[in-house]
Amino acid sequence: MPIAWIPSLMQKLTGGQHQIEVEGETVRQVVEALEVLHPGFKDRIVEDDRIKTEIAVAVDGEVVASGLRAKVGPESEVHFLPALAGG
Amino acid sequence: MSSGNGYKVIGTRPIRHDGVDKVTGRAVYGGDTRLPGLLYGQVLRSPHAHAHIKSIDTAKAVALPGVKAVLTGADLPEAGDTIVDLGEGPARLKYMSDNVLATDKVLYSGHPVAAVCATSVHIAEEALDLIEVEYEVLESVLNVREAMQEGAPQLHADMTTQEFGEDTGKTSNLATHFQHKLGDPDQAFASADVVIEREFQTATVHQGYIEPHNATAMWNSDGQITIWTSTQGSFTARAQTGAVLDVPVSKIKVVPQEIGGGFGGKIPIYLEPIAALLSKASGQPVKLIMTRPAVFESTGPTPGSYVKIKMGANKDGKIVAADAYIAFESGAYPGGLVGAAAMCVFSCYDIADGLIDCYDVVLNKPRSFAYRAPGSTQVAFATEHVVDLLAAELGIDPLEFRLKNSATTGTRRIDGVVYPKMGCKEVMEAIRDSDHYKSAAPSGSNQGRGISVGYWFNVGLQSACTASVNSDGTVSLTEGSTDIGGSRTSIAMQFAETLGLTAEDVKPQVVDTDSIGHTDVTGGSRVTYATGWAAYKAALDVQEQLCARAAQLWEIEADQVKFEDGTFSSGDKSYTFKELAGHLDETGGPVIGRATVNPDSGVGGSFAANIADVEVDPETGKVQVLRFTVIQDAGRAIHPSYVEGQMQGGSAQGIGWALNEEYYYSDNGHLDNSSYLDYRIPTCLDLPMIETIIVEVPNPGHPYGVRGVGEANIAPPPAAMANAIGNAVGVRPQELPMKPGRIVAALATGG
Amino acid sequence: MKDFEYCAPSTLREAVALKAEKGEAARILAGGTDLIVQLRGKRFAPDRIIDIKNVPEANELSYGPRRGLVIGAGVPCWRFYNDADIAERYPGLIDSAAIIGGIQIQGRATFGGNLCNSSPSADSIPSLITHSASCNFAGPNGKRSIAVEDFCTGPGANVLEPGEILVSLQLPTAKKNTGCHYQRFIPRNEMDIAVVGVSSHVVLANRGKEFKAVRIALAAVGPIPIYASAAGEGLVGKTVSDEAIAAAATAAQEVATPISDMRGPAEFRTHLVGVLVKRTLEGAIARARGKFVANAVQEAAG
Amino acid sequence: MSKAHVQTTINGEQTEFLCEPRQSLLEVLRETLGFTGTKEGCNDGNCGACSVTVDGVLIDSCLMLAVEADGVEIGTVEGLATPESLHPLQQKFLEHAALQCGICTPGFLVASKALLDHNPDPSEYEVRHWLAGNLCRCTGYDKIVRAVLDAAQEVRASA
Repeated sequence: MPIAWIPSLMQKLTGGQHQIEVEGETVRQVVEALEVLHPGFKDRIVEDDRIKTEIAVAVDGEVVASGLRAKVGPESEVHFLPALAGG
Repeated sequence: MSSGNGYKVIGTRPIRHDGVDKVTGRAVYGGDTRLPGLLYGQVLRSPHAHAHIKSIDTAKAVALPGVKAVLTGADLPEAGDTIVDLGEGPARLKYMSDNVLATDKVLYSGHPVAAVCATSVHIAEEALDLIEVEYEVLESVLNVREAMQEGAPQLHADMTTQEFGEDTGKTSNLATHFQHKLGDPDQAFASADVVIEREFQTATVHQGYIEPHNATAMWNSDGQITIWTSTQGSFTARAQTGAVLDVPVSKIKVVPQEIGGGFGGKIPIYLEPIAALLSKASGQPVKLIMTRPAVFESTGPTPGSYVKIKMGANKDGKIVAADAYIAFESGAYPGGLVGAAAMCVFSCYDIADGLIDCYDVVLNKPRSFAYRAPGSTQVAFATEHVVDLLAAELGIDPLEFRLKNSATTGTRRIDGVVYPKMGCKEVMEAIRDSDHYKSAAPSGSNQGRGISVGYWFNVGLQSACTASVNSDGTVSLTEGSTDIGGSRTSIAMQFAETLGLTAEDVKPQVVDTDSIGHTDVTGGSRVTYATGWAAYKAALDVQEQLCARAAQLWEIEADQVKFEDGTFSSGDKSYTFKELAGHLDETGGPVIGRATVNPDSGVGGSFAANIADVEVDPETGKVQVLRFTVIQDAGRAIHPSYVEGQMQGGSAQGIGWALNEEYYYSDNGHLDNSSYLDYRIPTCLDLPMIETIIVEVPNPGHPYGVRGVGEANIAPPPAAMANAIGNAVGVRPQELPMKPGRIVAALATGG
Repeated sequence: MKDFEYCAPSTLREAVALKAEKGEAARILAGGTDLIVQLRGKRFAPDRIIDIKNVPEANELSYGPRRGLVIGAGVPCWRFYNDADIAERYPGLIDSAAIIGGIQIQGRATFGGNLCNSSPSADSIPSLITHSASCNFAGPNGKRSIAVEDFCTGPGANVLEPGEILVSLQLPTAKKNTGCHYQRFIPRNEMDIAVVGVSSHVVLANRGKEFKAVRIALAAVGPIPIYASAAGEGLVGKTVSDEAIAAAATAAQEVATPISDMRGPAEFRTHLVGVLVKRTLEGAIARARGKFVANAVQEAAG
Repeated sequence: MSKAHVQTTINGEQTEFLCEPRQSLLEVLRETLGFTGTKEGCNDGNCGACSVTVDGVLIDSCLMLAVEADGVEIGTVEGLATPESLHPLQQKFLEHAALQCGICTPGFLVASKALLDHNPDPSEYEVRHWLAGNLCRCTGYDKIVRAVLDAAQEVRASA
């Protein structure tokens, strides 16, 4: 199962859990699964059915442009990071 | 000509396609735009760092003969409370709009408050003097730690701190707080044999591009707006301008003119909406060129910072724990640069346990924006200093210590991300193997050598290319990435390589937003990577279509045609690319290849390193660079000369940042050094030749292995310089710039 | 910038009449490298600009054994810093001329303009003071001369009457056993304004072992360029030694009254006065003893 | 104010123009005469992007009034190449990749030409000293200095 890494400032929501294994083949499914386990999670990450603009999602170390639709493999790691500006 | 890497074009050094225009003065930059009936605009800027605007009276300016229109913030559409991401990070539209023209408040000295257009630039300037603005001056705050304190003058009454998607509801100058935590840092520090903690400060510095911002606009009576400008991203400029003007992007065409440097600073818009509205009001095209003081006072510098680094290591030389506290000055409005700093702060090392705690803080300086590997330089300065101290404390050679702790493919960073294939260790090994490092360190009195490493993760984003095959066998390649440093050629070379053409056979062209698919900014070291990839895919598209044309001519199936070494063949029949291009009219007409990319994976980060030899004049505190080497992983150097150029340019900027560059504010928040005279970027006479070593650890995520090289090179120089100064005179500065007076003072007090 | 009337008189008489007519509302244009920047910055908004470059007296650059060196107020730096004779006789002057701005600025900038701009940080003024230069004025009431050290009265202010024009600078004949050296401290290697500038001028006696006459002047450490007379006079009659030089450096520091600004903090500037008095005295002594001490142009030429 | 009538020579061609006394040579070259190869970087004499020669002397055209140009000969970047070929400096700048964004390039070329006219065999230090009034933010100057030294050699060889 993919592993979602929980940002430290969101770990209050997950009872201190850093990493949570959840079912899912897309980022959307991972987020929905986290919402079931820890209600309120989705609202922190998603707005208007999109990843919030101030947040970026990385799958296996790479920030994905396709957001909630990005594919997640069975061994994947999903990270939630602050969105970035480049030079 | 062959590069010896198995490629015919990649790795060679052809003359850039836009070169002749640029050495003859014929290339048209934004400021060179000339149109019939052109009017000239000027912007009135706040003399105060923090004030309420009580009233603006433009009547006298309007009455001045020659003045055609006058504009204030009230003329901009009401900006709703929405968050927009227009290619330069997320921002509140209200903030973006207010930064173009202030409405209720000015938040920094130089904040635009009104604009004028007239038949001459001088009349426009005279008109500015006739605009009467009444301000209620407020107390200002200019330092990140002061701005974070309770009771500090507050810039935005309604701004509440965001903590990773959660609104804390607490109003202050603290815009954002977030953390990354890996493992158990407290326990890891407890187990360390040596722990070193230091505090660092860096000044606000500017990108310093030589070409001032400019924009020329024509707002036609049918509502179509054309904007000629120097921008790092024509589509981003279009989107931002559309948002501020509340006009659909389809109504705006941005024509990217040649751009005289950007380094991140020409991603945001400043003058474009003003030029458009002045044109709308006057019915004529309007050109604005920022004055040099305005460029410094009002456009995106990179954040000043306060950084605290704690690192612990074992006796055997392994770094076991690391903590960072990073507070960035985002300027007048919240920014996103501290997030990047968090990803870079310990990026060069394999550390199992750590905490990175980050703060984005508003204060009365211009809104900060990206500057070459934004955020990375500030934190590399801090980390690389502490790494040197740890090595010294443990009695280990600083390079050996870095090699022992190097991050590598598969290393998990403290922000949780696991590295794909990357070249950190290879870059460190290149230090060890370099002529410079192998030569004896300078041994004169007050001379010393320092090393450092740094990182930038690079980005992917969207690019588009189209390629029309000409009947003479050449190809016209159109793309949307504005070319700041030779990227037309590095893109064309990838296209040429794919089709077995020469670089000269491809004619690359940067076109306007109506003529190519959406292409994101020239930034994030992404152009040679992503637009190059689009060119590669467009070449494959051309190849496929040409195979079909050859098949038609030979009356066989397309899959019976193969393409190799620039030749289409089937059995004993063959056409060179050029030969086949001559038969397009008889096989269905023109061939146009096209491709778009928006990579979700495969962006390869780049590491860079420096070796710096310096001499310090202990009486004056002045530091001379005796010898300087820059090493960087390019993945694959498409055009080595321009890769070297990026590395040398980033080095020079980093040396300037290290030694002299800073925003110098008076106590009332006025920028005192808003000129090239007193904002001291390095001159020719301040630098030695800059030696370059290109490391190539190909990026498996790109067809040619490219990693962007534009940015990582600015991260290590200040740290390398500080370490060299420390080794020269025994005092290792913790504050940038390491200017002469500061060095003398440090030597006098022994630290 | 407000528009103005531009006049380019070809005689001194005409120039004086044009200036006298408008007084403060007319400004003199020599090289323009300060004036044009100041007009843009709205420091001045004159009605009339009088370009003196066509006035023969302002274009004079000549040396005579009795008159000494005459530098017309409109003579740009480039015209004299490559002149081997001037470089040999007045090396300290060339030190200054070769570092005012870059090559482009030196193509226009004049010592006369640098003096009339009366900036405390002007690179030419300490050298002119230590060379005992005088300024020649012309005005509606005729001509007069004063010593350069008496010219500046405050930042940007000087003794010129509203109707007067600086025509030329005059330096006494160079004497044997004389050396002069100007150095400034800047954070970069070019293109900066002096954080501190010091010129030292020495006449040596007793086969170069003893100070016969010494003049020291300082830039950027007070409201005007400072003639540190006591620092120089204290050396007269003394044997050339590190101790004597150090005492002069301390004496010069005592008359420096710097401010803190973007170019450096006050205490650093005072410290630099000591460093540069020592270095320029050593340079001046070496030159007085016939040793070669390179100026910026010669340094570039290796 | 009435406009002044100025007669001058630009790149060998006699030219006349009208200007206000407050207009700089840079402004008139660019906006009135269309010589936009001469660039504006700072408008206060500190970047060298507007370098031109006046009677062979290298200057910043932002610090000269256009009215002062009466009767002088002005050289701009547009005058370096012939219809047949680039000037060796231009060619070497291309070969050495001595430009990135290119905005400072015309100023560097004009300044370098003035250097070689004045000193055909400059040392690296002399090149750096001479060009210190020209700022480049992209290249770190390395490739510019190499291009000038290489061009100097070529100019000497063909002299």
